[in-house]
Amino acid sequence: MSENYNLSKLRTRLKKQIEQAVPEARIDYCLTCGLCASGCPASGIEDMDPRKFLRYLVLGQDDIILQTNWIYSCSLCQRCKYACPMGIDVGRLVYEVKGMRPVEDRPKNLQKSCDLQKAGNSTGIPNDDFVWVVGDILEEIHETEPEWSDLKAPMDKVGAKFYLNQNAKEPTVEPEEMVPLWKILHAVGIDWTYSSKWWDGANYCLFTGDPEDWELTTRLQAETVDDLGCTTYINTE
Amino acid sequence: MPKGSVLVVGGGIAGVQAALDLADSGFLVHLVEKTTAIGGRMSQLDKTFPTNDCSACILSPKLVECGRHLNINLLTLSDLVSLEGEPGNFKAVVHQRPRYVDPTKCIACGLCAEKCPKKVDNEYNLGIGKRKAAYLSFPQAVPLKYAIDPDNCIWLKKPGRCGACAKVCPAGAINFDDKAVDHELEVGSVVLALGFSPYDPSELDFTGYGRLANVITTMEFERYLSPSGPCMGHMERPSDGKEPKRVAWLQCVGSRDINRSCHPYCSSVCCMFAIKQAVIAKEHAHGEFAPSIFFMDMRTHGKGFEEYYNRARENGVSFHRARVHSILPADDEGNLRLRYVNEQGGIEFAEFDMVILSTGLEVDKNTIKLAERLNLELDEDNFIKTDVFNPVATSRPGVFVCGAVAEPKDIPQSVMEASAAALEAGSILAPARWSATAVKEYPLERDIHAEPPRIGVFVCHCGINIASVVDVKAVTEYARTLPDVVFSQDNLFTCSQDTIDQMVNTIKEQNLNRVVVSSCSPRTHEPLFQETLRDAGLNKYVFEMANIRDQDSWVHKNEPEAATVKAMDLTRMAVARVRGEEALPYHTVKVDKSAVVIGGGIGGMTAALSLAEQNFPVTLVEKSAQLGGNANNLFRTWQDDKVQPYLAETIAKVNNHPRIDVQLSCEITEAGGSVGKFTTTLSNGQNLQHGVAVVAVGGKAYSPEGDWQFLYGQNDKVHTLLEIDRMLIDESEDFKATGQAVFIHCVGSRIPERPWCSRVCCTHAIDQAVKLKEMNPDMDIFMLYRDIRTYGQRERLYQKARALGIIFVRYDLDHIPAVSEDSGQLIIKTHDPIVDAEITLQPDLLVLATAIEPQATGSSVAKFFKCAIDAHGFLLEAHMKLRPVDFATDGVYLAGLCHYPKPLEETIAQAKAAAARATIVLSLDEVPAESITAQVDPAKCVGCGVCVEVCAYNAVSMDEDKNISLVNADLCKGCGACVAGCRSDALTLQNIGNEQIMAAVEAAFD
Amino acid sequence: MATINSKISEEIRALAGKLLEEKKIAAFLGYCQGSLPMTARPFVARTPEDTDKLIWNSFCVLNLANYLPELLKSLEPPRGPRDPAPEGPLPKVAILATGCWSRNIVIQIQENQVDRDRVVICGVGSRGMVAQAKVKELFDGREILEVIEEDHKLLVSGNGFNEEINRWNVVRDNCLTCIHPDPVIFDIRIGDEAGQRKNDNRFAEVEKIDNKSTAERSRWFTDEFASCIRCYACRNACPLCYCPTCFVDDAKPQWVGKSIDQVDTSIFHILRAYHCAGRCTDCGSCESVCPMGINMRILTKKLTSDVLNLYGSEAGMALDAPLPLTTYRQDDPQNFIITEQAADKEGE
Amino acid sequence: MYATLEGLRRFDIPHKFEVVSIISLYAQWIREGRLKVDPAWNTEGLKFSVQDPCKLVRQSLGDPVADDLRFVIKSVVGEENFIDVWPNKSNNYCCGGGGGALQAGFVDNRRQHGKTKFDQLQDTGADVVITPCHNCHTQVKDICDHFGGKWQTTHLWGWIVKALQR
Amino acid sequence: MTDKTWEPKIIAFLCTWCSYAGADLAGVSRFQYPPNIRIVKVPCSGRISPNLILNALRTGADGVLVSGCHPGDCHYISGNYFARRRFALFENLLEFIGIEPDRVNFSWVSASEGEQFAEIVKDVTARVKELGPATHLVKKFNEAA
Repeated sequence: MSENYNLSKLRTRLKKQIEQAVPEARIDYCLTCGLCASGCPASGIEDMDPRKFLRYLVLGQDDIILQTNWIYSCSLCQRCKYACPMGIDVGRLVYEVKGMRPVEDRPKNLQKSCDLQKAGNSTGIPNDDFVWVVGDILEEIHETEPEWSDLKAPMDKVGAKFYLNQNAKEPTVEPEEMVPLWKILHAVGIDWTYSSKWWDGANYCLFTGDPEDWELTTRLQAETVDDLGCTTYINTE
Repeated sequence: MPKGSVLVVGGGIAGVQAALDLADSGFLVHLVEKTTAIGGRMSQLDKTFPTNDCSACILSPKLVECGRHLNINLLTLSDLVSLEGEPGNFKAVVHQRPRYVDPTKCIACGLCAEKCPKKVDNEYNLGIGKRKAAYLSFPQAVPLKYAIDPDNCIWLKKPGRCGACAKVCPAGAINFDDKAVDHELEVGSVVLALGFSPYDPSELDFTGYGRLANVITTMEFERYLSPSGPCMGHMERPSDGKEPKRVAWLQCVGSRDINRSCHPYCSSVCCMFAIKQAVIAKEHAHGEFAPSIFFMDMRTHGKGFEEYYNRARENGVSFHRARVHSILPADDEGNLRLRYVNEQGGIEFAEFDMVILSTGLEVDKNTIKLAERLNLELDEDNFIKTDVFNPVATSRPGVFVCGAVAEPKDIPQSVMEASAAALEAGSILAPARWSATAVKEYPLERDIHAEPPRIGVFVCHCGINIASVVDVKAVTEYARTLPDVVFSQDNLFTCSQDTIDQMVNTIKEQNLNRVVVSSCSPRTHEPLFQETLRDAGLNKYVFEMANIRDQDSWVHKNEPEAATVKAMDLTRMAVARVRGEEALPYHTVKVDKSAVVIGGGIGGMTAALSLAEQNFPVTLVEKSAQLGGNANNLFRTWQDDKVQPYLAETIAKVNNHPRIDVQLSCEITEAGGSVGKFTTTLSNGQNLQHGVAVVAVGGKAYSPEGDWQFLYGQNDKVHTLLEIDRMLIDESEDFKATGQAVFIHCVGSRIPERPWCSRVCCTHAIDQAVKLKEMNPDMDIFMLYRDIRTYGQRERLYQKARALGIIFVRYDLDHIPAVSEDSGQLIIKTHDPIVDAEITLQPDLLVLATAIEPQATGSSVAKFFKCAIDAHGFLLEAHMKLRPVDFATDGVYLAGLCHYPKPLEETIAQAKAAAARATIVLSLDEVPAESITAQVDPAKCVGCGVCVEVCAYNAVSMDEDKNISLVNADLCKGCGACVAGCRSDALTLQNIGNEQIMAAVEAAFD
Repeated sequence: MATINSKISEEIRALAGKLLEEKKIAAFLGYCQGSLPMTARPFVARTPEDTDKLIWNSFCVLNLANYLPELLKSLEPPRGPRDPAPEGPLPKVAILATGCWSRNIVIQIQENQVDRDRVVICGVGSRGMVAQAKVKELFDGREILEVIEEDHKLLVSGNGFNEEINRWNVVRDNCLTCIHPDPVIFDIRIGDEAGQRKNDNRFAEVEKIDNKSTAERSRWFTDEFASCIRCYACRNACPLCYCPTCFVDDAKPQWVGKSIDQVDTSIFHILRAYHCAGRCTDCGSCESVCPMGINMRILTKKLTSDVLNLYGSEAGMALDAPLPLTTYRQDDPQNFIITEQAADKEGE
Repeated sequence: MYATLEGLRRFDIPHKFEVVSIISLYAQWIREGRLKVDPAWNTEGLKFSVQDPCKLVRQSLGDPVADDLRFVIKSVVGEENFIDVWPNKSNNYCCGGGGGALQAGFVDNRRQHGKTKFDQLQDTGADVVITPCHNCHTQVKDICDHFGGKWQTTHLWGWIVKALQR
Repeated sequence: MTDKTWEPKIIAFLCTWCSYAGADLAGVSRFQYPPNIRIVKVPCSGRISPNLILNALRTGADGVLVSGCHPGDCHYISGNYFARRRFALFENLLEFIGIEPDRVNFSWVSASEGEQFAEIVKDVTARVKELGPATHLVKKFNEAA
């Protein structure tokens, strides 16, 4: 038989906490219609789905919420919110719950990516290495592909119109994958630049649940772009 | 003196009903319709719930009546532009666009449309299929006149380029120079019946609507089902024309949604709409058919709805309590795939041939503009704002509203409101009654007494309703061979305006003196054709109908040959019957211009006041010692209007009204007579003569017992809703200390003993919970429910309750909450299906939302007035859809809980509607009485008196002197009990004599 | 030796003489001796002198009630259709009435054919009337010249025979099954009460038919009524048959053909019987007068049985008891209604 | 994209620049003729499908960017060589690798999540799946390998260069 | 006795208010039933006398159905109550003289009982078919014979 929840005194500490942090949470609005769960690819993982997630919050079953690893299967993709008749953003709530988990209990790699990001970029390679790799690859192209001898990869070019961020994966793992984009930008002929700091396009602090981390990383990046005087921030593929 | 005319805007069922009620009670009506024909949304429907009546068939007579009414000025292609002035004296400007077809010349032959080269999407069919630029929106259109669509007409865009229609029109009706006209109308009041628009789900990409061919809306499917629709009633799916076998309906598309459609309200009708479509589609289908309905809460809250739902389930309609996120293609064939979760979160997949979106109702954009022009307030959902205690009044005096433009609602509710709006619109003009109207003049009736029978037979195709089964041409040919038949003709729709007009001419030209129409049921269409006979100078009783549709083509659809033979037989029988019929005198009864209202609750008082304010004397009979009924125990409406002040005010008005005689502690002991002249005896011995009666005897709360007792009466923490209301009225402080409260819904409702939904309890319970929460925000409140049925804008209250943190836990009949006590402490165990867990609650307060039952007195009052009751003891109206406040017995009307459970505002509307219908009778000096009466042949009568004994109306008495019986034609209802009882054949029923019946029987055997 | 009947006859004559003498009545409706053996003829005594002819015996089989309405009408002053109703009381008639006749009179009063105020009902307990046919049958074609009645015997004589038979053995079938021999309504009582007569199964003859199969019943009915010559003697003898135009004579509408084919004859008998439903007192007049010896009484007996079983009523037992076809009860049996049969089945 | 856009919005971070997606720019440049591409290279009729990154499409720029994405792909590989998925654009499924799932471990859960995406892409029969997002790229490649898919998972830029006309 | 092509003819006397409306509802609901029935609309079941039933049989009906409102529902208050007594006695009398009980049928059908009406017609038609053509009381039959 199923569980028994004694709600003789209903306590919904977690729900209230989330509502405080997210005024537009609307957890109580849930009609339990199941639309979210029906559209969520993570439904059923860890015996959880978006509707149950909300329901446990409503019924004050905080332990279940705090313990479930489903929060790491929810990709905060917002497909539920997209069609939810009450517009409830379960991903947003999941984010809060992620942040409530003590750092030591969080998945180590995820937390590490964010911590590294705060230090520079999510992979932790030194900014100098990034600058060097860009230069190195560019040189290689100039040598091997004569038709691209004029290809550029500007770094910290103040006053460039476009600022381009760079996912840390390429400079660390497959640097030649940076080239196609350079070629495209070159072919189109626009004025762009990389930055030698806060250049990482990815931001794993978005996923750990600590807004201050997210804010910090975003703010540092914004300042960098403004410092360079770029008017357009290109988010790469 | 105020103006004696009224402007009705909107030619849907509500506008048509309001126009008819007003015109019948003495006002000239200008009926403004924006399209080319009246009929509105209802005309687009195939069938209507819960009776499965053919929509066009029940609507058509009303449209025709409207089109023919002497005191209804029909303005099609027209819009209300402006309205100035005061109640009683408005000046309205109505802009009428050109039709480009002269309606006085058009004979609706259809040649213009046939020859018109320009094809355009057929908006009447919601864009499915094409029509021409010269077109008729639907076959039973009123007026039955073609029109040219200037946006698509080749000539009107580039004169000289086409003009095919003008070339072929045999009547010379095409007029490309037609110009728009602005009509300045002086009216005393205005009724707005602007209707709704179906929500367009195109913006909801996840439904696939507009991208997946086999995803359509319910309104579209209605056109697919309709015989006059693009597929002639053959169920087809759009992608390949194949008959779908697996069909899903998705509920609440564009309703109960604050995210994408911004429609927080419930559209109220879609649940029944979908179930009806599932049931009807199953009937349409050849072979296997598997309908599935995906829903949140099943809202079958109207009369007969819950039983319809139960029947649908038993008959193989699957119901899934699940909302589906996205509709996906299943393959390249056009089939569709749904992924959804069951209530416990288990993932399920299902494939369908077609998916139908139950799209909600919304206010038309033009309505919003019009409201602005007329300076009318709209509510937060853009519906026209009304007053709870006067549900048809807008923010502007003298302007009234009815139907779905004020809130989503079904047809009967719209019809009720239409009558209520007619009441209000007419009431303020009562002194001007009959001042602007014309009187119908019939041509002199031909004396056919000495003529040999000349019978005309009109055989109807009824579109394909008859003709797809019966060989109508053959029947028509055959009819011509019958003795005394001098004329026969087949018609596409015999009830259409042009055929009716033509029938008048034919009767005159052919010198017919008897008429037979072989078509549908005389129950719906006989009055229309009888009127036609009168217009042609014939007595209306030399008429018979052969029912070759309802009782032939529809019931023998797989046996066309036998059905054709039967149609011939039925026609022959009708001819045999009509041959012996004679002209009968039109009896009338002088109207006693006063009313008796039975029941002193809100319904009865409202009806009484509505009539008294028009100067008709009213006797209000209340069986208890005080007025007010159930309202004495109601705290507030769901919109937070306090009931007690309103009740006190109403009681005072009633008590002080010079034309209302209130009889308390009084009941009816006897009633007799008929419309216009009733005689009623009260328990105080008083004898009343009155022209009409309104029955509003109310309902009562079910007293919990058995499985549904939940310690009620045993534990003092258990109360009913009304008891809590009483405490709230008394401003009880008890709730301040309540830590936890639990409400149990559906106590005594929706179970085999009481299968109906009590309609009001969800809203009532939730409102109470909200009130408690507002008084004591720390209170935990749990609502244990089966389906939340906060229909219409009441859904906002449900949302508010959730927002306040009131927790809703669903239960079903397999998991009825268990209530026990331990040393006085209530313990409730219930099951939450979402997390599949048992929940234990220990409330300080348990409130039971008990069912509403009919009063036992209802059935006795019904019997006095020869009115019917339904299987549950609620009073049975004349027609569930279109006559919601009338009884089958003329002159008697009903309102309030005795009809069905309903909230206060609906009782008020229904009471006003009942008053409106009663006003029609009271505004006349005399009403028609039964003309088909019994007659005595003195030569055959032996005076045995059997006839006197079997007459239920005291219409037969003995002439003591001559020792023969006498029939009082005023009292005779024409039942024929005396005729059948008479051994001597001394009695006969005029035109239904033994000889006519025998002739029909003999004619049955060819 | 004075027999019961001779005493009664004396009483009748004395009473009739007195009533006529005192002008309390204008006519006394009784019997006189018939011209043939075993016959008594209805007789109207209008003067005290006439009363000498009045008799009472076991051969008074013709129902006097049959003559009552006409006799009363004949005593009214002649009157055109527009003439006002005559003033003052109309002449009265005294009539002899046994159980069944009195019940006929009750119905005639209920059906406005007889004015109670104009009849003096002289009640006589019936000891059962003798069926001439049964006696004749005993003597098997031998001509009976005289029958002398004693209380319990009939002395039958003819050419070359002189026999004594038990009266009860030749009493009419309807009388054998009668349980109401005494008048239910009377003004003057003549003779002793006949007393309650017990009968275990009044409807045995009906049950006999009921127990047959449909086909057998059909054959029986066809055979029984095949000899009918449509002489209407049965109809004419019936005290309840007073329609101005009988349905058999009506042309508009024509319910039944004029022929004596099986269908027409059957319809005549079915409707004739049905018209007596709830009214017939089983007086036996119809059968007594039938020249073809048809047992048409069985049809009315069937109806009587049904009316009693279904509605608990017997014809003409009281003036204030409504006729069964002019009243109803909400819970009247309805197991013949096919929709109720289905409902019953579901109930099981 | 979302991290920056939403981060700027949510924390009200002052900035002077606008944030655009490279996808929108590709499309704009192709439309303006500044980026000249020709699908003629795709002589073998390589079939392409696409993943709509949640963060880019549903959460940031919506259907217009998804339409741009398709426009670019079609321009680059040939209209007839593009096979769309269903659901798509703003209503597309998440690949299952977002939200930190790729970093968080719980590999089985991540792949269970990705199975929906895998089935959807597998149904297209495409040879190449364009994933204009690093997260999506990693996840789509992983589920393809794990569940036995045959397609090649790539970014868009390489194909643009292939089609590039200078 | 019954050849395969023979189809019975059945006359149905239906009251306007309930049974005729029920028959209409059967149509509206598309409940299919055999086409052997010929409906004669009368105001009330109380309008039907045994004479009319006999006449139908005499004229050649193989079966007769008389249908009215359920007890208590009569539009004319009591017509069906009187009818019920007439029919009960008459039905028994016909049975007594050897008319098959299934020839003459009585039913109550309300305005809401479309399905029931269709079922009744199916049932009555089947039973009359089983009996074969009517012979008793049939004028035409005898003339022909």
